[in-house]
Amino acid sequence: MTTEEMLNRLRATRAWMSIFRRGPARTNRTRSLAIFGNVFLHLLPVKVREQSLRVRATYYLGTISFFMFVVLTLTGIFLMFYYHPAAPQAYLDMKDLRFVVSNGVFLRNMHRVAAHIMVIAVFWHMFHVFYRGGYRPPHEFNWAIGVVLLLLTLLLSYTGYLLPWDQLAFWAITVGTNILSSAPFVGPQLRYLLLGGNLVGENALLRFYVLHCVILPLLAALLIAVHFWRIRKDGGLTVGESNERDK
Amino acid sequence: MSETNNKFEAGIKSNALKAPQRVVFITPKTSAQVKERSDRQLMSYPHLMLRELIAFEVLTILLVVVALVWDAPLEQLANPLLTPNPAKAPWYFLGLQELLHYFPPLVAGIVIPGFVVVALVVIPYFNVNIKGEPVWAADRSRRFLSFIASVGLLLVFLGLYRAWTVLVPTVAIAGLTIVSFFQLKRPHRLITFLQTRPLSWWVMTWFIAVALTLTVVGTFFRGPGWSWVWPWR
Amino acid sequence: MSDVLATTIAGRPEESGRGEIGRRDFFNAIAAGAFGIAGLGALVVTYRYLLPNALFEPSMNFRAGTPDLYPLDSVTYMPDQQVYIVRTADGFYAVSAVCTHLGCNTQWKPEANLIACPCHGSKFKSDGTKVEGPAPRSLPHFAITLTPDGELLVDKLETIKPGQALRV
Amino acid sequence: MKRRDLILFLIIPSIAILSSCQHKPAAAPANPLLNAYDVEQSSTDPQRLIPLNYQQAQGKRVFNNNCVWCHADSTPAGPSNRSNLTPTPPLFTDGETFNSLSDDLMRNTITLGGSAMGKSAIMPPWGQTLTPDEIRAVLAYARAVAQPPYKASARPASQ
Amino acid sequence: MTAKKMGEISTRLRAIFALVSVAFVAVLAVSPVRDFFQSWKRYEKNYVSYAQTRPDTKRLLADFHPGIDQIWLPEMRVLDRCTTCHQGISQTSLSDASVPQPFRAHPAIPHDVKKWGCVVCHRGQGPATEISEAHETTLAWEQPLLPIRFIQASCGVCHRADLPQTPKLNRGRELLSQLNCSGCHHLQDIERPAMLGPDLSNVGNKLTRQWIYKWLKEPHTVVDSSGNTVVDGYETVEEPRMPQFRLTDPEIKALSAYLTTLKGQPIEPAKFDQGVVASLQKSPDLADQGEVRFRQMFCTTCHSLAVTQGDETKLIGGNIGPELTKVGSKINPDWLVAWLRDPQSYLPHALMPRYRWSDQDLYKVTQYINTRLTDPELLSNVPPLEEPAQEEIRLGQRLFLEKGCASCHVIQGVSPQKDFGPDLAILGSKNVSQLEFGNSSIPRNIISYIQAKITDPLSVNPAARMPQYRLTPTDLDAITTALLGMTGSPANSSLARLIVPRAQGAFHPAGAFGELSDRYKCAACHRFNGDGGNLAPELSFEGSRAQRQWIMDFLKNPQTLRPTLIFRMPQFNLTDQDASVIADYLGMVTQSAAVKLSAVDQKQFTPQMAEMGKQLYEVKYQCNACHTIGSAGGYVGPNLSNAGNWLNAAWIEEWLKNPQALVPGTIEPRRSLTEQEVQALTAYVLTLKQKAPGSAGTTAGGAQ
Repeated sequence: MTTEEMLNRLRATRAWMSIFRRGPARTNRTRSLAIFGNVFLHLLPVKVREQSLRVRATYYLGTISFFMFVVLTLTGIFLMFYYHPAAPQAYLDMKDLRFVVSNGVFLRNMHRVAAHIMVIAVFWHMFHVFYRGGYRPPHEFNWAIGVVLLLLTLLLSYTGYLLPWDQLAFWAITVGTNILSSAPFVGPQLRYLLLGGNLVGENALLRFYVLHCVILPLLAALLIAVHFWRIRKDGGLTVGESNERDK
Repeated sequence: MSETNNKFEAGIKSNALKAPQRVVFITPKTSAQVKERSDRQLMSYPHLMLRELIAFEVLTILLVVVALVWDAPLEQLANPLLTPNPAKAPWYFLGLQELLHYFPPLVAGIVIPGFVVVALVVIPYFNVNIKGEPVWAADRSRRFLSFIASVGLLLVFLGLYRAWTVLVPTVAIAGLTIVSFFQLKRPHRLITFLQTRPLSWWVMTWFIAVALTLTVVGTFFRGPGWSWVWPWR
Repeated sequence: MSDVLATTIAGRPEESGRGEIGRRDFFNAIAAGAFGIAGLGALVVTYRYLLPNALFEPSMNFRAGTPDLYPLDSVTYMPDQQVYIVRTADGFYAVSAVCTHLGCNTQWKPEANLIACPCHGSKFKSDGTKVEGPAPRSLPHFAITLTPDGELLVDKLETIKPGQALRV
Repeated sequence: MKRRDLILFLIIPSIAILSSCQHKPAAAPANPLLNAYDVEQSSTDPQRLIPLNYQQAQGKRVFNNNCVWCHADSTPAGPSNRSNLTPTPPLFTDGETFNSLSDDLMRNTITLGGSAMGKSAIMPPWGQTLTPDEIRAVLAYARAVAQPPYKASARPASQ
Repeated sequence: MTAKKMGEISTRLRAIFALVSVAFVAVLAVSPVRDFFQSWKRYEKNYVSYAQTRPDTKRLLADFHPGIDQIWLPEMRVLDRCTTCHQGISQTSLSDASVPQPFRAHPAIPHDVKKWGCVVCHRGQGPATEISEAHETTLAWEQPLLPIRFIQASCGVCHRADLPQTPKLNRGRELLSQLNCSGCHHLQDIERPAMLGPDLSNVGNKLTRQWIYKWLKEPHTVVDSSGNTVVDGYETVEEPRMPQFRLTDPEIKALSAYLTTLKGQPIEPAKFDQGVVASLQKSPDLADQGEVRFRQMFCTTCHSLAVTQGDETKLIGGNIGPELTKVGSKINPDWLVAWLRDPQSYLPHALMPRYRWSDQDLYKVTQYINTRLTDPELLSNVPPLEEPAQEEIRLGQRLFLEKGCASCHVIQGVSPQKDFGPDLAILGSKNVSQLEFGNSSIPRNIISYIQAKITDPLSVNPAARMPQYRLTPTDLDAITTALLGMTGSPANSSLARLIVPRAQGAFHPAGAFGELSDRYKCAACHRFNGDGGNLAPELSFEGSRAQRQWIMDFLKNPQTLRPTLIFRMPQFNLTDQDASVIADYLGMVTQSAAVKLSAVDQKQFTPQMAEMGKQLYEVKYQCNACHTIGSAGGYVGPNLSNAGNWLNAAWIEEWLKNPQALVPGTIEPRRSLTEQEVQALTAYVLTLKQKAPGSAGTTAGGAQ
């Protein structure tokens, strides 16, 4: 097999070794090392219970939420290439994405669909975990992080809503921020702060843009990392237990 | 096998009563003997990785298909002088907006959602019913009375505000709860299932039912002036 | 991701039968191939996406008014367009005002009868010919024509050889 | 289970590919009257409306301003001058007279007047009153309303 | 479980992974593939292959640039990509109708298509590169392509002044003004006149309650069973300016009751010189004499009458004043006399001139009106109406405001409701979502909305107060065009520069002429420097054109100069002094700078020149085709029989050199005359003199 030989030869090079520092993961030890040795994968446990891999156990809802986040980040970065956070221009950019940018409308659709799916998945994930009793000790802090992540998801989606600067966006944000300003004492001030003024205008667009593209994603990424790390540290997913009790 | 999973370490300062770490439940029906878990352990790499990769692909396929057939909405350029009727928030806030239709902004916009968020965060820190005992398991009549009383109060409150879209799912869930109270001679599987549910399950189900109803109503059944419209008309 | 692929390709259990192995390799190859195509395709699509299809830049041709606006033997700088309109006895020509060295805007010095670049001291004659300085080439000439209604039209997309003057 | 998966995997991409060929609604059949810039009643059949394009409509305007007095039987201000003239000028819809004349001849007659083309001098020259575009437009209008209908010769009209 | 098992994955999972990966790639490839086959790319390809079939392939392809082609006008906020598909838009060789769309060239218009793009005029979504998105209504774009028959609306967006090229738009604006739409609506550039409908403060003295009832029920002379306006069986297109409101019988009764009580200024009984009355009363043909006088004074220039000729009944006459066929059955005879003596004392803004009546003439004419212009059947279907009850009057007063009567009619002490009808000044730029369609089944677009609203206001809004208008399809389209052109003030200042404003000139001469002009309402028919009516010749340069004596003679005894015209200048019975005031004013003020009266000396014209001019007139240029001298010649130009007494020599010379320079748009063609020919023709025309003008009424005839 020439491809295999080529791959093996590639793996034997010094450059390859310097990056991956190990051979092919053919034994359980090297497989463990593949998890340990990777800055991203080491958030995961080395071993997982077979039960927790079953689709019916989790419906992969957490995974779906996370992947939606990844897809949203990627498509979002691409969309940013053609987006100006300025009042009429933002809307014209939407039109250009639609009409002249190659695959622009597809990326925007992906971003939009993924945003909706992420909100649904995160909610469903939370309900599912609740019914599974996943909030019980020792997972209580991870549950709290999850609740915060839910709020972040909503905020991410909500701040993204304004960016196309169309009627839908404008009035959804107007209505939404007016709900916020009904809070006692701090409400109007909070709205003023969020919008950067009294009206949904250029300032609001810029603030929502920064929140949507920088602050909230960074925060979410951080908390997602903690969330994953915590699953491992709290002893894996809470699956199989209610089944066990039913037996 | 499960040496890492359910390991219970009693630290020097740990107090099992204050912060219980579950080891195992001993109920009258089960013995205290520790059984080995039936589940096997698999290497995350490649089992988890591959499955997640497949999940990612399937999800992306679905996403792409939807993105190909459904275009993200784009309406007219924002015009502060022209309010669409009805002006709606994003769909996940339409439940809130529906609440705002009934209750004063302070209640619907802040108190209720704030209460929900706080409740969700603090759930695990109240060690109520840690065993997940069915709601009617003990103290049946007293619990039933207090249940009827609190639901009744809630319904009166909702009725006063004419919050029908909250009231209906509340009545439905309360009805199911009451059904599960009575012991039937030949209980249906569903009834049996309901009878074994703990209080937390019922509260959550009620919350989901209300939230879902509100969101669906707000999204599809509300027209100009937040009046009731049929989506197919 | 490549790690996983590598494993699925390389991870061959010895004790399994040959047919099983063959099938596994087949599936592994398909999956790896698919991912390879997807990756390459993504690169191409990304490249196409990042390539703008419509530009919002000022038009590359402009009207410079009627010829009688320019006196004989004059060099007129069009500040919005970075072009000199030069009128000599031969006729009109349009010289780029952008230095061929590093793209600075040159200036017309009537006292020295030279076009000078303020950045690195390149100097050109009024017809764009390089006199001195680090500039590698003379200033290019742009195509200049007369519109039907009698205005000069300069097309900055089209450079022409020096020496072709528009006679009016 | 396996077969079901297989079918699923085949269906999804085919749906995706089909979706790319989204049905584009066919353009509604163009009603010439609805898409016309203006319409003109046929001189022989009042029920029939002749659609006019932009140029022909501009021609109609010029005609009704300048030509109608001698080349039609009624004018915006009442009866026309046509019956008063010898030789009687042809009606503008008179296809039998005009259809055989080339565009160039027609245009020259309008521009330079009847005497320049060896015809009656009562046709004044309009070259200094109307622009070449207007003269072309008048001709286009006359061609559009001619009875019997004017058929352009195979040679494309020179501009 | 062995360690191997823990790390090994099954063939089945591998198979799933492989299949999913293939599907993954396939699905991901769809969008790029779709992108590759975009419709605009297909059109560009088709254009290239079409260009190959044309004789001038090389030039067509040299002008063709693949990719998105856009016209970007940032200061107008216009982005236009139409030319991406409409490639041949400015290729003159692709202009004939056989060229398939979207490649056909645009017909020649005054604007450069390549500079302005398409959407400025045609609307539609400029940035779009797909057929349906560009041409039709979408969620993101509610201004679809304007149907071609309304395209003049786009001209009106910038050209607020009327253009000769946009007759439909001009007609629409004229109708909006004529139908008094500005009474209830705010309209762009259509000013609300000082008075729309008659002032009703005194209407109780003028009309009976029965007649008011009849008028409110059917504001037409006669309406047939199908609701068409007919006069003795003949359907008219002239809509009375009072539209038909949907009023119930009690409402009509209440309004008529209320209006009958409005008797602000008592009408004195008509007083005539007893001798005149006595001498005329006996004459058997009194009414006939009145009719002759009625015609001699050219009342029908402004008022129409139904005239039956053979089987046909026609309304003959102008529409400046009301139609008078049955007016004798309408009005109080005493009021008529008072009105004719001084219309402005009854209605300060009335357009009716104040004639200098002799008692004889007035008596004859009023007798004619009161006895001949009547219809005994007119009020036959009016139910018996008693003295108005207090309740009815109160209700009528309320209805007068509620129904919007007060928006057009003035009653002293009654102030109209503010903003009675919706503001239409920016109707043309409104989106479909801004229009209230109610539950109607009208197609959701602005054109259907406007047309439905005008033809049947109730179809859009069952509670509409708007009256019913009956317009011909042509007029409906014209009004729609004008309304679509009303897009309000431009969004930014650079756009505002493009607006060609409507001239808002007002002709208010002062002094003695001002008084006479007020009395005789010159500007109702004549135009002075852009202001005034269109019925009669423009008088902006009359002083340069006509000789003073001729003006005087004409004013005292108007004769028509163009036999084809129906409308004649009325006979005002001016005094010599009044006539000379007017002639002096015209001679001094209405001068054209191009005509230097003193530069031409009458003495330079010799009889030889005149003889040569006669030759030129009759043979070379055949002027007699259009102009009449004596009894021979055409009807198009003015009668030149008396031109020597009428026209100034300098005017004739300038006129012959370039008629359009003096009066833009005049019909007389400009010819290349030599200086000598000009002089000769002038000399000839100056010899054309009649004796002193004949007695009044000699030129009656023509169309009447």
